[in-house]
Amino acid sequence: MKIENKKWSLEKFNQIREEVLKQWPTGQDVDLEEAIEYQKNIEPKKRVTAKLKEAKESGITLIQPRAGVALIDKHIELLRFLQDEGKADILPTTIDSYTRQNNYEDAEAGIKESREEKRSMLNGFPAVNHGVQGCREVVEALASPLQVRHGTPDARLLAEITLAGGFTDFEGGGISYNIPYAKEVSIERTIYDWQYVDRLVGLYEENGISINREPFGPLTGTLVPPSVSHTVALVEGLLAAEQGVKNLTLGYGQCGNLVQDVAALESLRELAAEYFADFKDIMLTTVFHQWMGGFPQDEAQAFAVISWGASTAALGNATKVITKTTHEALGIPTKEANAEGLKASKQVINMLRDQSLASNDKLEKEKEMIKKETKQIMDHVLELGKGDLAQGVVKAFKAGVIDIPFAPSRFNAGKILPARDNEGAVRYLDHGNLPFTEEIVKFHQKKLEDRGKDEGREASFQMVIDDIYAVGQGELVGRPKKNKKEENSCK
Amino acid sequence: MKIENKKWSLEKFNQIREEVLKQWPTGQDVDLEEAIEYQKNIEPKKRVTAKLKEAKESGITLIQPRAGVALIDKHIELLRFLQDEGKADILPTTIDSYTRQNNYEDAEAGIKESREEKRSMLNGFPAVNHGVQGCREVVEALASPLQVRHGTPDARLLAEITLAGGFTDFEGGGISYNIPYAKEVSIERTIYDWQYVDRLVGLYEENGISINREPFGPLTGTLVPPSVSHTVALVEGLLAAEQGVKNLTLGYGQCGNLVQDVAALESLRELAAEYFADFKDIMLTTVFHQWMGGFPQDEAQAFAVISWGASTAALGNATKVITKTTHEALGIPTKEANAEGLKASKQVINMLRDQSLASNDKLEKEKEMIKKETKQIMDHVLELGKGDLAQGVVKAFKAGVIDIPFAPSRFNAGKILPARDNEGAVRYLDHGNLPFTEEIVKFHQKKLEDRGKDEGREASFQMVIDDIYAVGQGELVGRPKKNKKEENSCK
Amino acid sequence: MQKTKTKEVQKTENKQETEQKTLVIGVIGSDVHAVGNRILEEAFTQAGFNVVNIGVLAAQEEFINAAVETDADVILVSSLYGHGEMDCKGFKAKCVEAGLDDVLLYVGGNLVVGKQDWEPVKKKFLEMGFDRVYPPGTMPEVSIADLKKDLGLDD
Amino acid sequence: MQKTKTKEVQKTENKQETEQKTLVIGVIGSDVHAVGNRILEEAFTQAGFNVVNIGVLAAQEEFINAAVETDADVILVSSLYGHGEMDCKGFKAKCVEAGLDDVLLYVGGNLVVGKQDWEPVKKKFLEMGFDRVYPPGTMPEVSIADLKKDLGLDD
Repeated sequence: MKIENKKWSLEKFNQIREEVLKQWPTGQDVDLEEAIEYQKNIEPKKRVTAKLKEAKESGITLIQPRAGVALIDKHIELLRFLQDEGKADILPTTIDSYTRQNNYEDAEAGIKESREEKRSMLNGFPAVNHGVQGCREVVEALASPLQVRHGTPDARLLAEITLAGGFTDFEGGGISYNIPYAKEVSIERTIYDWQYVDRLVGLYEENGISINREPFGPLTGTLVPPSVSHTVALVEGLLAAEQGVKNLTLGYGQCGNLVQDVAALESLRELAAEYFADFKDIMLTTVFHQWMGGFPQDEAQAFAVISWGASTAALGNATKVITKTTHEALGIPTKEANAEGLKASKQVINMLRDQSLASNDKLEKEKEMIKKETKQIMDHVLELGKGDLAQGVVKAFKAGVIDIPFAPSRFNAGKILPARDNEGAVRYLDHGNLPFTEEIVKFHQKKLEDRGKDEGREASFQMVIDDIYAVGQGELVGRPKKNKKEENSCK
Repeated sequence: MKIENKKWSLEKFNQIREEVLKQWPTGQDVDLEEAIEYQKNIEPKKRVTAKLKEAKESGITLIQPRAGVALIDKHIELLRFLQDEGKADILPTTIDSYTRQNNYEDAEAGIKESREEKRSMLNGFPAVNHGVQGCREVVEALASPLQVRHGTPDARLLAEITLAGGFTDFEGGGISYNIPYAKEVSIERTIYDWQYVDRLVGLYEENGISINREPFGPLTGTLVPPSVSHTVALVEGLLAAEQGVKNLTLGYGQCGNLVQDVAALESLRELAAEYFADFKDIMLTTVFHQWMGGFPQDEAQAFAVISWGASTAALGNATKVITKTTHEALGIPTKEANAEGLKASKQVINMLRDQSLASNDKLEKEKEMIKKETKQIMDHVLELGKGDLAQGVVKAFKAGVIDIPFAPSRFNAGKILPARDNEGAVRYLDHGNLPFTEEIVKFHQKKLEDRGKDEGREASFQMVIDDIYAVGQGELVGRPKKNKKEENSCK
Repeated sequence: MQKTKTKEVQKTENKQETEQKTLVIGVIGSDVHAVGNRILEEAFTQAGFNVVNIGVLAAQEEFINAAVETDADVILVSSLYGHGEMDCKGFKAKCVEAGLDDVLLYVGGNLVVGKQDWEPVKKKFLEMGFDRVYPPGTMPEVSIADLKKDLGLDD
Repeated sequence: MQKTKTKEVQKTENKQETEQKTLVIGVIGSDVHAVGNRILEEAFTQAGFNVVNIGVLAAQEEFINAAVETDADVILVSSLYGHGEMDCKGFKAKCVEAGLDDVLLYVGGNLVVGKQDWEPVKKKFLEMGFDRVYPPGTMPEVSIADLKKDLGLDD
């Protein structure tokens, strides 16, 4: 398969489309012309794009949860609760894991079992199985706009059905929904399949229907350095824009250090302004994901993690924040716990609405480093692709020039190793083959050496493990146990 | 009564002491020599001073709740829960409101009714009625150090009994426990009575027993500008130091704007270092009070307010934070809710342990203004007292040179009116008779005009009311309703 | 909107022409919460009432004396510190004794120590002779609406 | 501490001299949670086991094939995404069919969708033929201790 970053012809699109719609019987119900008419009748306040635009202009941060269950009526009940009780600004529809693997048979079994067991046996809404009409039932039952959230490497049929079903926002991308979500799917394959999704969105746009697209920012959600996720966000955004996407929300997952997180949000906006300068009529917004790593089991402590995430989103002026719940450590939350995460987040966001983190030397330094790192990777990717971004990305993954920590995919080099520095910012313990200059490498080395000195140990994989468990155990930086005991005893 | 800021003679102290110990029968059980021997046997880890010292040196923030019930066994049960489940670093004993008014008869009735009704009919622990042995029962049952927290204008007998009872920290002062807590008690009276308390603490110190003293920082807890509470903290600290107090924790109550709150904590430390320069062997620490105003009734929202308070305490490097609970809007919390407030706070504090708010122009400007304001008031107070701080304070209250907003006392001028600016910082809408220079007055005026413009209204008492209700209703700045509706509709 | 005026409304309107309704407000017992008290004063005054504010730390007798002296129509008792139950005992009887049988008694705030179900608390205070009982967090608008209704004032 | 060695312990020690115990680990079904899997691999290896990691998105058959090929002593199944109950159905029977009757079966993670009491969940998986069932948030140390106990290894 030879891919390139070039807008697909309608002919090519339609040829593949025929196959896509045959992947599951419900595909036959998708009629693009009818779908466009249907979308035209959705009022602006039920469109994600309109909501994002207003939030961006008035400088507020919207809140959105994750949620999805197997059956249509239960899913509506759940979302209505999050809308009315949780006051979610944007509603999600999280897709179940079988659908994400295009395993519609198991999804169908899950629907059946859910009916029998009278509880959801699926961890999300199997939108493909429910089909266009099922999606429309959901959309029509709610007053707020809806986004599809998933983790599907091949999301072509899912996009066809949900967009025809009235959803106005579609998460994912050829990197962010492959490398963290699949083991055996090549990067060529997913970039190709996501060009299809983006071309579909482009077709809607060309017909006057604005659909938002959101590359999945947090990737593996585990100590991902900002320059890694920024690179993926920019790449996926640029690939999408080429196919005609006009509304993009670029994402970033909280690392936990306030200065680094605000620097990440600000640098993401600034990098995007630069990289998308040629796309004049594009709307760029940002989404901040509350802590994606392990959560404390205790609900009061979980509330603290949620609130701190909301604080950072507000101080960093994200357009939207994805909220977590106090059941995070225990699995999929009840609707009550989900609404509580929303309410806590909203309280913080409203209280901090008029506040930002003021510029200072540390913040500027962080921004400078993130931007330099991201540009060095981006330059190299384009170089590898001889100017073609899509080809560059494939080669970059092969060479480890883009590399995502802790990803399951065998198409990911998996050579980089991140760890926290002494203030909790995520640094490169091993930068693998990322094409960084000496300045960058030394910056990170120095930061980790400082921590190592403080803890009386070498920076190693054990430090990384300690960091991964830390938040769940009530800390940000995973200090060695000996050190911890001393601290406890002298309190 | 002629008061002056001069260390009391032992003779004067002992003369008054005789009367004090007669105020209620339990006073007769206080034997200072025996008490000193008892205190000598309390191990360092059960002394607040030792705990504060270690926290200050290692740069961590301790957590402490408020709690107190009528009966000894129930009080022990409550504190043990907060110690073991809530992991409180310092335990409180909050005194009931009858005891605060020296109304020991009603406190006695409350103890009796509590036994009969099998629930606490008092909002705190009536330490005077329980006497020295009752206090020792509590102290001995717990592994963590204990502080007395109250709001008692005349706390002489309370101090005698609780310090003899093994408490190692005593909150309050002649201003902070009068003006916000009494209607008809003169400032001369309370300064005099608190000189007694401080002299008593001084006597313990002279006998090798370190006792901590903590002026009550938040005052009325309602839109108190930092320079007002800083002035009171410095004045009470200086009066205490004169009587021989060696360990002082100066307090500040969260206003809600991060920059202002961190500036308040930093300027408090810097002002204290300056004003206490002559007292060489004094230990100065700080305490930050989580939001003292109206809370949201919703518990998730309350968790957010608590967590934001803890975040500010950590970023501002307070030595201690007083935690709130999710039952705040509903009255006195259950022990479970109290422990949850502690756990949420600890999670944030641990996560932010290694982070601070970096210096920036806004922060420096805030600090500069708070310090200028405080010094202008302090200078004028000393001038009024012709060099004597105690006499100056009495005259300052008469003249409104020290003035506490929303205080019940008729000895307070009540002329100043605070309101939030457009970023939520507390400013002087009316500075009354505070002796501010033109520069200061204009600074505040400008800030409030900016907000007024934004809201299309004049700054007025209505703005103040809106601000008082705001946090309880999920905002920090109380915007006019019209404005709010528009914001809602355009979301 | 046209409607037939009831006798009561007619009477009220006449009364309104000649006099404002008088409210005695205060915070009972050893309670020093002054902020809400000040806001209530402002809100009730803005709503057109004659407000007699006896402030915080007010004994039952102070409420009653102020009501007698000012010929008050309503006494509004606030209690924010949890001792309300003890502080309000026998209040109604003392009012009756002082000839204030017709004076409306409102009470509101954090009336008991600890988190409790609201309905039993409300019932208890109604049984103690109060005409209106408000939970924590009640906005002034609510009591103003009740006052107008109970006093037969046109809104 | 001196103690009489049981036959079992003696046998184990002999076995230890000649071979490491082999564990097959993986994340079952359509689950892609890779982080914990990588940490378990590291922790079990450090604890002295021979770890065969079949990674995420692993079918029942992959676990069984890997166990047969490597003559494994234990299969440890992780499931973090709530579908564990569906994904593990019939696993024990398939193991028996493949001649893995004696292989220990451990399972752990967020095994069901939604917040549920742990005891019924544990019971269900024990009935499904698993020897050990771990709740969310279990630290590697816990399963390492159990492995040593169940395999009769001296700590």
